[in-house]
Amino acid sequence: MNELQELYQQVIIDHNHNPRNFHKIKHPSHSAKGHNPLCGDKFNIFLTIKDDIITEISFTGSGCAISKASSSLMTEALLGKTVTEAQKLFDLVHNMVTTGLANAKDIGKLAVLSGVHKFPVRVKCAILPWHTMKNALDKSTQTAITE
Amino acid sequence: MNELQELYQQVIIDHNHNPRNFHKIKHPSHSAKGHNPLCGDKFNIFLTIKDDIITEISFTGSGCAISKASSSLMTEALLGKTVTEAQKLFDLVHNMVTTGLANAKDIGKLAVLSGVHKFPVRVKCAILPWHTMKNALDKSTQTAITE
Amino acid sequence: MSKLDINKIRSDFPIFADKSLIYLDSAATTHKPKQVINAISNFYSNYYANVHRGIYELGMKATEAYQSARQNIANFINASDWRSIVFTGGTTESINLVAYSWARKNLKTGDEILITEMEHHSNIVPWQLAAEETGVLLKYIPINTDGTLDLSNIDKLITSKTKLVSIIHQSNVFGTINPIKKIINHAKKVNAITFIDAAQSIPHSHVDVQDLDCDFLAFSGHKMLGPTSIGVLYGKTELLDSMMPFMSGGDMINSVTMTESTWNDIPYKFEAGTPKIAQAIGFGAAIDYINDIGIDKIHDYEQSLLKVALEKLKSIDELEIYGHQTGENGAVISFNLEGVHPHDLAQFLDQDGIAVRAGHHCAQPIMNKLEVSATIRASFYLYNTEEEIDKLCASLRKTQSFFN
Amino acid sequence: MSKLDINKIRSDFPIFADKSLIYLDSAATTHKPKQVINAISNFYSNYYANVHRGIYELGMKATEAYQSARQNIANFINASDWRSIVFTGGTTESINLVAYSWARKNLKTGDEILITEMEHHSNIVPWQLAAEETGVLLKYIPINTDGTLDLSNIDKLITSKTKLVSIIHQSNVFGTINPIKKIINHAKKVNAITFIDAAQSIPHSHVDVQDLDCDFLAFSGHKMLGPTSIGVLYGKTELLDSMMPFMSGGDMINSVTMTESTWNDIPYKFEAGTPKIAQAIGFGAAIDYINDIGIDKIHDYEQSLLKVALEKLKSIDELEIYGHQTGENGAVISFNLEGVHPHDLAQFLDQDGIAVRAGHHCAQPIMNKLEVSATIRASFYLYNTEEEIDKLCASLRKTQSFFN
Ligand SMILES: Cc1ncc(COP(=O)(O)O)c(C=O)c1O
Ligand SMILES: Cc1ncc(COP(=O)(O)O)c(C=O)c1O
Ligand code: FES
Ligand code: FES
Repeated sequence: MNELQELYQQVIIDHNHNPRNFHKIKHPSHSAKGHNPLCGDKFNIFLTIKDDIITEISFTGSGCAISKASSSLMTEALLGKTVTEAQKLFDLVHNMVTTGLANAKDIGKLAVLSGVHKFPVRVKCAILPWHTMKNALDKSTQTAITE
Repeated sequence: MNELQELYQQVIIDHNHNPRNFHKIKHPSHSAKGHNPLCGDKFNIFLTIKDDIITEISFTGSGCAISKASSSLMTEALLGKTVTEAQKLFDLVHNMVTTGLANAKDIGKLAVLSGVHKFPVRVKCAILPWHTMKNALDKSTQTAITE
Repeated sequence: MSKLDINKIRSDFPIFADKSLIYLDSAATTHKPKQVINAISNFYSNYYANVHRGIYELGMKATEAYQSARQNIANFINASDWRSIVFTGGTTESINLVAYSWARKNLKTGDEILITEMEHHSNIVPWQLAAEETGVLLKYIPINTDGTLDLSNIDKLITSKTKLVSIIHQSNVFGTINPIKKIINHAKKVNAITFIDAAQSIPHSHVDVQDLDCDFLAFSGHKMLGPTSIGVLYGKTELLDSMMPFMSGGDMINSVTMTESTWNDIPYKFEAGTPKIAQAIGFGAAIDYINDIGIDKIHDYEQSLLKVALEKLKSIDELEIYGHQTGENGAVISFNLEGVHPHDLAQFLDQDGIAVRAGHHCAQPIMNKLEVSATIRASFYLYNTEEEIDKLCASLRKTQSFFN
Repeated sequence: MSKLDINKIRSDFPIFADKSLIYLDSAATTHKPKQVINAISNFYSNYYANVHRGIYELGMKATEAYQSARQNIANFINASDWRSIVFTGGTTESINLVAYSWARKNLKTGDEILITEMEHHSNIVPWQLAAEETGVLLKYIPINTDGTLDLSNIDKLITSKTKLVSIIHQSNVFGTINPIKKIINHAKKVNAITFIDAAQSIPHSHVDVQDLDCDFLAFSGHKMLGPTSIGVLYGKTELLDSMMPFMSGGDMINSVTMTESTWNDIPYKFEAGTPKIAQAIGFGAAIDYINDIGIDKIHDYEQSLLKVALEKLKSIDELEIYGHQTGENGAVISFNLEGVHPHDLAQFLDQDGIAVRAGHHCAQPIMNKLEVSATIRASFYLYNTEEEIDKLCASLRKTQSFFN
């Protein structure tokens, strides 16, 4: 399997075709917009947080397979997590997509995103939904822009 | 004799050291300033023209040996000439300093300036007083700038 | 296929020693033949010096080469006077020069600048900023979704308020060649100044500034086999003469005192600082290279490539081509493959050694019109081949089946 | 003589294959080692592509090389953040950028800009024009005829009205190294912005922007073994962040709609259009070359050359040296030979293969102060030798006797 196929493996293609939690939440407690200026793609992340627990999470928008799958996987991974756990997962994912390194136990299914570090231009795609989520948690009203 | 020595021959060195007609005329009928922006050198040319004849001509200012000798030689050459003859001599000198070609009979002593065409950067030096004289004849109040 | 000695040409470009590279991004920037690379190396190695001010021999050689590059470029676009050729850092700087030294100085509230929805950002943003500062209205000639200008209301758009009309000659997204002569004529009727962004046309076709009779025109060296960091602003001499300098400093002055300065003649008035000497010489060598082959032959060859490419791409299911429905077009094709995001597609094509561009191509207003965030763009130049088009199509089909 | 392996160094510069060339004009522009020339050729030949936007492999290699050149330059001047390094066409453009994007936007009638009588035209004219447009007063720190700044009235010159202080670090005429730290400290007391024209200092000595704590600083690639058409504006990040763009177009935007645009992050906000890719890479290679030898060793070597040159020149009758009477000076010597116009003198030196500069050196206010129209300037760099100084002196004596 070459690097490209490793990146675009079945999980990614599946989440790209059938994104999970791909809709708007009616009355989210937190939300943010994200924008990748390199390609022009935009996402919205919605969250409902009750007693520090993420009880609802969803997204809308459009982007490449990587960003869409990353968004979809993120919503799955964060549902039911505490805000602190979400922040921690952000750090792990950020580290993984830039270095390729991750602890299987901590990162779980998100490991499919690790191949992206071989494609520096695409790191922004993978991390965009995560930045947006973080902005939403920070109650930031700014549009997240992947650095 | 190499090209440089040919250019800086005795006549030039002599006119540089002992410029002829190097003073101001009290009440010139025509005068103009000349400026070579490349080096910052400046000359003034003064003429008295009576019945279309150049009855007085002189210069002031400072510049390199080429420009000073050219000014000095010019004043010698033009004294007593008609305005039309002066204009014609301008054309001959202009042609000579850019191409090196001149008819010995027409150009006379000014032929010492012909070597300058081998030094394109210095052509402006040789032609500066001539441009200034031409501007004076045209009653131009503009400062002549060697093109 | 029109005749070019393509093997000879490809062997002139060191980059194509890598046989696996299929470079289809010449609208962004082109590769360089060894003649250009060597002209630059040769200058730095054998006669490098500053120009204009040196008495010494070396400086004279450099000055001659620099000046002859300028004359060369003037001839290439049939400018009658080399003083019309101002060296800049590129098309972008050329446009900014006019936005600062002409628009900001000559326009006022009530005046209008007219551009099109088809412009590259470099022919939008400088006018937006100038318009904002001067209180001028920036208007747009709309585009049709087929990639052509909608000129139906041109008489209402160009009015006595219109002071500047700035138009892209050939679209960097669609390849559309706009009817600029017609628009220039409209502009002349109201005495508007005309500016042509020729960054995409001059590398590929014969452009004659005297025939167009535009006031300004801009293009870049790096899009026509030349170095980066060099471009040209062509301007009519009277107009350039009447303008204030843009950048100021050494070389562009006549005299400087502590209280005021006077300006050098054009074009030097607009070339502040140590000139782009190596770049101008490299650009001159690029023009020589193009002239040796012949710009018309290059144009014909590209047109035949374009025809083949369109045919073959159209045979791919669910591939949408933007533009290319009518009229004259350059060899630039934007498209999307249904169900595959352009950036994913570009990544897969790269895997097969195919360099295309995915993105908004610095033309977001077009993307908005097309209601897409990005397209794939394949663009061709004299070194491309029909075989490369076949490989592109094969890779597109392969990727399509991977994603579906 | 301080130790440099001068034979090795000279053999790196292809131009010195011509054994008869004595190049003493490095203050105008320097020659290039083959390492720099090859870095440029190699880029064009083997991995040329546009940067930032390409998905494809080639574009990634070019982007990495471009970015690493920027980091390299940041390290060289000890900038803590690569985002402080804006690539421009040269020192002149760097100064104009600040004159347009900072001075014109932030200054108003009643404010003052302070420069010195020792400035290069590029650090005079942009401020003159900005001052004229904004109604600001442009003031000068006077110079003494010995080539030093007259700081006796500095407290009266730097007042609460002073908003910008822009100073040449090393004089391109005298070689004088100005006490810029002291002046920066004065400026800080009144919260004036500080700008250092380091075009002549950075090539020859260790300059540390954190230590200086200036707000802006500018220098050029071509004066330090690099290509033409590239320079740097260093700026503190907060300041750059707060500024409006200078030129606009592609690459410097975040988004563009028909009515407004938003800006990319620094430094890209100030780098409109296709970047100066080959030039940045060549500049990076020049910095590598300097680092390999060591800037301090280069400095020491030049200082020893300077000492010898001053001694030998002073032994020539009726040769007047401007400056070099006190303090620290770079290896730049301006002089005149009584009775020989500098342009005639330069012509005779050229005959002997010696390239010096005759002229006002883009510093007419200094010429006015010295009451001369021009001087001869000999300037040295790491490739010059004591033997060349001997030949210069011999040629000067020969010319002197010819004219007398
Ligand atoms: C002190 C100084 N400042 C500015 C400049 C202008 O640099 P550039 O011509 O590279 O823009 C020069 C060189 O000419 C200089 O010596
Ligand atoms: C139509 C058009 N105009 C302007 C530009 C800007 O040219 P440059 O980036 O060389 O300044 C480009 C290329 O990017 C272009 O395609
Ligand atoms: S390409 Fe736009 S987010 Fe991936
Ligand atoms: S050098 Fe000034 S006129 Fe000759």
